[in-house]
Amino acid sequence: MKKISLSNISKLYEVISREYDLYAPIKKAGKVNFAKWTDGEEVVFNAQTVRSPKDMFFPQTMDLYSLKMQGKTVEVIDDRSETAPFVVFGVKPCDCKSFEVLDRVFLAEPVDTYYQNRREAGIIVGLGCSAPSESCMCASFGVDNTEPVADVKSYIVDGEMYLDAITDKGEKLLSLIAGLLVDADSTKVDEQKAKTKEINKKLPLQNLDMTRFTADNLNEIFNEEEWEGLSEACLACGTCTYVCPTCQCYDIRDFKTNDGVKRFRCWDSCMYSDFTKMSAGQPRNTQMQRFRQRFMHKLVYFPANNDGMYSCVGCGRCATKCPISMNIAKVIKKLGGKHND
Amino acid sequence: MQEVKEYTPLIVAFCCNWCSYAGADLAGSSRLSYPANVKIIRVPCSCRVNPMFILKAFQRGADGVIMCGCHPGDCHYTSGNYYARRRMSLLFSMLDYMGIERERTRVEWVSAAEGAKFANVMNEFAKTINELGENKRLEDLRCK
Amino acid sequence: MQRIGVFVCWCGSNIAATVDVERVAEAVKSEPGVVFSTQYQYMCSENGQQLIRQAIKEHNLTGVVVCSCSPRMHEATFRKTAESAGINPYMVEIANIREQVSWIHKDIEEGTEKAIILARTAIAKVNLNAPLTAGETKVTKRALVIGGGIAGIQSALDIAEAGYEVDIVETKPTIGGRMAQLDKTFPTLDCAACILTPKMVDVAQNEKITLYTYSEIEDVKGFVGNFSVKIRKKARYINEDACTGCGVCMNACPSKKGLNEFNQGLNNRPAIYIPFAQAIPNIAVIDPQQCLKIKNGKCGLCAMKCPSNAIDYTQTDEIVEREYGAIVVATGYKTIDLDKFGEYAYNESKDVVTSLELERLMNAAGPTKGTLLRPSDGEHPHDITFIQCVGSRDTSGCGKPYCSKICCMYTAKHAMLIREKYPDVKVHIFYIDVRTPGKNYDEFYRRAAEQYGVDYIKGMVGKVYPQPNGKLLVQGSDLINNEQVLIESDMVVLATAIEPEPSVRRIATLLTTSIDTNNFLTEAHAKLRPVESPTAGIFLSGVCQGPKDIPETVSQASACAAKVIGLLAKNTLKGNACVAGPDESMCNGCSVCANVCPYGAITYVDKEFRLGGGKTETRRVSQVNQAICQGCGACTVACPSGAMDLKGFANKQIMAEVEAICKR
Amino acid sequence: MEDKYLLSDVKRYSGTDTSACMRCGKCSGRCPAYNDMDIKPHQFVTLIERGDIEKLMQSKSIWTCLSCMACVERCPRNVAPAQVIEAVRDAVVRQQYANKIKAEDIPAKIDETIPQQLLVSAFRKYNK
Amino acid sequence: MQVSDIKKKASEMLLSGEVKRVIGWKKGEFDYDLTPATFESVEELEDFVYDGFCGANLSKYLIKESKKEGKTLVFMKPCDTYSFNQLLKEHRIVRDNVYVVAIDCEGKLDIDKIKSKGIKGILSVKEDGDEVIIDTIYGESKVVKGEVMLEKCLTCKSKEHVAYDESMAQGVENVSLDRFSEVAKLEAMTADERYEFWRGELSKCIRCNACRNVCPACSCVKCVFDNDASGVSAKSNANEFEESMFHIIRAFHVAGRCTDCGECSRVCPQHIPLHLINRKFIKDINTLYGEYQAGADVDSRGPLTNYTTDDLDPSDIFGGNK
Repeated sequence: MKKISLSNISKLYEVISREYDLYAPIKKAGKVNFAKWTDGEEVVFNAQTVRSPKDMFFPQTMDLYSLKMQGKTVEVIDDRSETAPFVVFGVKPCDCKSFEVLDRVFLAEPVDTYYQNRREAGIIVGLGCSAPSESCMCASFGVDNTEPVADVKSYIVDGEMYLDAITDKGEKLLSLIAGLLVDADSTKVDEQKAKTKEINKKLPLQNLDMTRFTADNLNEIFNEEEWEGLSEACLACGTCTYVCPTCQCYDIRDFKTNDGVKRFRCWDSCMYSDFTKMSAGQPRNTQMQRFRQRFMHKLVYFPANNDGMYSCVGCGRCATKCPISMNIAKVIKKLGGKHND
Repeated sequence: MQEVKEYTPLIVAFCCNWCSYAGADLAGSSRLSYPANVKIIRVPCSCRVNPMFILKAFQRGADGVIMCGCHPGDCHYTSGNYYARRRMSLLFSMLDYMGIERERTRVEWVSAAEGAKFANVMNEFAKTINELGENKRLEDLRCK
Repeated sequence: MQRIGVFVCWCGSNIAATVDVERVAEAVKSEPGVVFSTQYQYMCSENGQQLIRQAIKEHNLTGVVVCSCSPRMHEATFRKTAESAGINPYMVEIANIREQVSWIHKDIEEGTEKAIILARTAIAKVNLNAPLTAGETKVTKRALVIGGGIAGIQSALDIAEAGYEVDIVETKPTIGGRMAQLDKTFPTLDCAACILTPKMVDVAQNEKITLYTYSEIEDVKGFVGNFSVKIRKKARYINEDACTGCGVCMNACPSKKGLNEFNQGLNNRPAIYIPFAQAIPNIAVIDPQQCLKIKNGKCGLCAMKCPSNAIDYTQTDEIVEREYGAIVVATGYKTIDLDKFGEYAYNESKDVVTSLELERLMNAAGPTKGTLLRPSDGEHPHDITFIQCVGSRDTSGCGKPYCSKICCMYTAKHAMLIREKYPDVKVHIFYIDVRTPGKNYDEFYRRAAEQYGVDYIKGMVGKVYPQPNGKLLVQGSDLINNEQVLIESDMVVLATAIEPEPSVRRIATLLTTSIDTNNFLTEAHAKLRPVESPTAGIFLSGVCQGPKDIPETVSQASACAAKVIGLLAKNTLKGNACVAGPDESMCNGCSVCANVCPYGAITYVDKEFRLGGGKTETRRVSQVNQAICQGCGACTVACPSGAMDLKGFANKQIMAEVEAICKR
Repeated sequence: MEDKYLLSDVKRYSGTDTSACMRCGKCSGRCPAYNDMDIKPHQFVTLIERGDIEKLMQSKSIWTCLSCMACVERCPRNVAPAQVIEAVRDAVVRQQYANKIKAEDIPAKIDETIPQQLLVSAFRKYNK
Repeated sequence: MQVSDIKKKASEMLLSGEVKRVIGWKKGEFDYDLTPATFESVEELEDFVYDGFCGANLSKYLIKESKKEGKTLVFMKPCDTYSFNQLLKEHRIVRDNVYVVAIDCEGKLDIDKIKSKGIKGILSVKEDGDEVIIDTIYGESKVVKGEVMLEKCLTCKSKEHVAYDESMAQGVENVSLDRFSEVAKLEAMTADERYEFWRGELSKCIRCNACRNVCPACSCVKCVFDNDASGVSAKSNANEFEESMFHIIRAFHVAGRCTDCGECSRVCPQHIPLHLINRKFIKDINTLYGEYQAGADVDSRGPLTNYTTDDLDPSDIFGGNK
């Protein structure tokens, strides 16, 4: 394990940014989001970013290809460019876990090369949690918030950042900044981990009962009357899906340019009334059905198809950002099992 | 010596059919010239001009947008330009508030008899836009 | 996908001199939808049109773009050409490459480039054009005139003269209006009754005219050519067919304390009455508020005395529903309330009167039988002061900001008449300006000052003090001599401002036509369409549109009638093809569009919509009456959801034009 | 130059738009102090419009106006001659540095039923 | 006015059958995550709450609820009644099917403001006069209420209801700040500064549509941004232009109809001060066309569906040809 004093950390950013595009939680216009680091930016580690780090791998909009029209001939242009290597700093353990979920979707056959390119080019530096919040549910989803699963894991204790490479990519990154790091033992980090685990016990959502969410109960849960009440106030906005680190739905759209068409993909939200709309209409006509789809997918369908892995990492963003404060915790408490009362 | 291609700004003018478009016709038949980069779109009345059209024009690369209608009180449809006047006042004020140069948008009342005014307005507006240069704050690079 | 033909016109050398027409025709060939393009010297010539017709047939064209002069010049021509070749006229668009290109740009390169862009823009639009047809509606050949004053009478007579049926609806028990109350008329001084009553009789006798007196407009539905109007015939408590107008009942009635409206309340009338001797119809009416029998069931004297058994105390209001093709509004005026003008002591002294009251005081059929007497004591007055502009040109909020137009002339008339009849009476007139534009008007006013010795004082009265001796002390300024004058008068006459009859507000709402801040009805165009309202089929006659005197009123009434006749002469009305219409599936029913529609073309209905999954929902959605819509597009921008769109100038079409025109 | 400022200042202090005057003379028609005035209320409005401020400042009318506000009350055009007179009076008083009123005397004189301006102008007139 | 009184009113009306359902706020997992909800029985009312976190405007739900069979009882804060009136004016709510009970509001709390003070692990939040006491797993914190109130409550336009069938409100003194001072501050900046300000704010936009979907004025059956035929539809902001356009068009569509309820800013996950866009229109309307408060009544004409012949020309306002 290595460490660096936080007072020296901008040097570290500087060195990394010479070789890589460096993304970090940066505070801009009052809010913390992952953004490209440039000198002078304020990096904030103790807050949750509004948008998740999935942005860097599966951006909200992404050009696929363009068509250029010249008279009546059409030329197809591949808009993909080699993704430059980049580093994402300060990724919380829950968010680290989200890449496992996304990998299952995008790296399974047929492989989504747009995602794959970025995944290969990106180095994730995880950051262990020391002050989880009441909205944190990571433990309920099997995430150890003291053990970020990433290329490099890091901890901040007493004004120092501890770093430990996990993968080869991680090693490579640490070797780049080796000159700035000093060797360290893990005593302080271990102390912090133990403390965090104690706090976890006090958090109300870290031990949700999800025993009922099994493929066998699929029909029963699907037909629960509770969905009506849970979804009645839903505004049908896309906040929960857009701040979610694991939501992976997208729409492919065309933009008419001056001399042709640009085809791009952008995030879609199952909360929207035109989600998966086809010429014959949409399969889910009511907001209840769309609301149910989201949670059924995260808690039942996805695990049923992915060895029990939930499509939720318990980051709690939806819980804090929903305009009407409806969220996955409330759904789990209503439908997850007996021990939630 | 290498020739530098000068940037010519693009101006979209929405003209109501009854007064301003006729004013433009009169400017034409009076051979009063104004820059070729002023391009006119005919609408039945200034009240047909939707703010979306104006934003669309900027998105598509216009550097200035001007809306021309009958003089207040002379609207062919009696009140259309009064509504247009309020709409455009608010929209332009909003664009200004967003930091988009206020000189890029304009409303002028041009009657069917004011061919000279039409040409003057367009010359003057084109000059203003020339000085302002390229529209950067409401551009959509996909359209360039 | 359209099959578009592009036709580039040279206009001789008008276009061809500064636009390389061949290059334009060539450049557009690769535009989407274009299957044919050519150029020709004069597209508008018979040969040129033949070329277009031939191309339409040969190439199976569905759309046409003509690059030529302004659409204001030849759009109609080319539309007809296309129509004669079998395609919808609205599938034609014009790229104006003459007025907007060749005539103003000298550089061929520049001109050609711009011409190509304008052609592309027109092509982009035609690609989204759809065939349009103008709707047709039948015209009901009957007119309604609201108001039976001189304006309504004249309009009705003229319309009837042309052979169309006319109904007059008048709220009072008789027609005649304000003019019937007047004594003499300026500038000729003939007696108002002498020239008006024959016209009233004409109305009564004209078989094309139906009179609804003592009636009100209850509801109006429909649109130009097809109005359906409910008329409330208020109970007269008289069998109209039986009453002979003999007047026996009036003498029999014991309740005689009603204010005589016809005499501006200067004297009394019985509960059963005929407003005045020459009333049309000459039928009695009972004031239910005053009649002892109707109020408390005790009386019935008139019924006993009535020789023709015409009295029916049980009569109730009756609603008549009639169809009309056109409606004339002729609701007239009243004088304003003087409550805010305490300085003139109108409410304090009976001897301060309005000009309209003076008319009655001087009229042979008035309360004093035509002898001018002081209202307070019935004595002969020796000194009379007139004050002009009472409440007119007043922006303080007490009166009206406009000039009432008629006061200068009638005050001169009054002064002259008084001096003529009673040379001993001194007459003073306080004026701000004397306005006399009109034939023989200024001569008339000068006659009052020069021949009749009327004392015209430039200045305004500050206060009128009722004196203990019964006289009125008038304090005012004489601006010419720069002194404050005090005049002891026997009477003060106020040239009171006039305002539209207040009921016009309700009428305007029912007719969905607009009203200005002073409650005058708005005309369709201040200069060029002064007798039409912005709402098709509604016409304006008389003072309801703005202050005017009798000759002007009559001219306007006749003009109005001409417009009505022009409308009723048509069997069907062809609407405008470029009309607005909502996409009901997106309509919120929020009424924003109806609020901005200058023509009242938009109404709402509740409609049921399928939601999917077997469910339905009822929503309020807008409907545009295609016969009324003029296609301005105000509603399309007001509509927040974009449900409202305009045919021929649709959002998509204009956006496509914007996109094409911005292409570099 | 100075006069120009003076004129615009007086116009501004008066708080009234003299251009709305239609020369009806109703103000002078009602004025109770008319006969004691060398320049009449309506002339204050017209002379201000003409820019003749000097004449007004030398007028004795500014000391005879009672500030009864009858002219303001009566004006059909919302012009307030008394306010013009007051503004001219003010200008004169300011030039003379003659505003010798003791502020502490004011509260005792306040009566809600009379216009405040009357109080103020009375001070200016009678405390020289 | 006690919460128990409100609950009592609700259960009485449910029991008597006068209303079929009640719209109010339902308690959540924490003190601060209340959800708007309908209650159809007295048992369900157990979870009814009314406290400092009831910022959500309930009026928009009535579009749907008032179309249902039977009457709906709704509790409304003063600002909610403005939205209610505006929706009535636009014929979106069936008035006869709604029973409005007016309740007081002393300003609502903003959990994000509390959290931005570094307060984490919140177990409970209690109001005590001008203080807010927050119990967390890391200990207790106290903050001044004024510092953690919702932005919209700091500039509250009124504590008086403009529509109700019955009032339980006892009246609260309004001590709010000037609504337009923030707008004026922006106006006073140079165009470049304003541009930078809005770029900074709008670049955060994730186009989640929360602002639109919570907005009572944005209740179109189909929004232009969802309608592929409109020419402006989009599911995300592909670039800066679309970020700006979305918010300009949205503000324009609600101009003259926006009651300034402030919900857009409250729900924005990125805390973009969207109310400053809408308020600019309100300020301009007030300045140019006379004071107008959308929702103050149900029958006046909105400023954009109205005009006077002597309205100022844009060239008078912004300059133009001489």
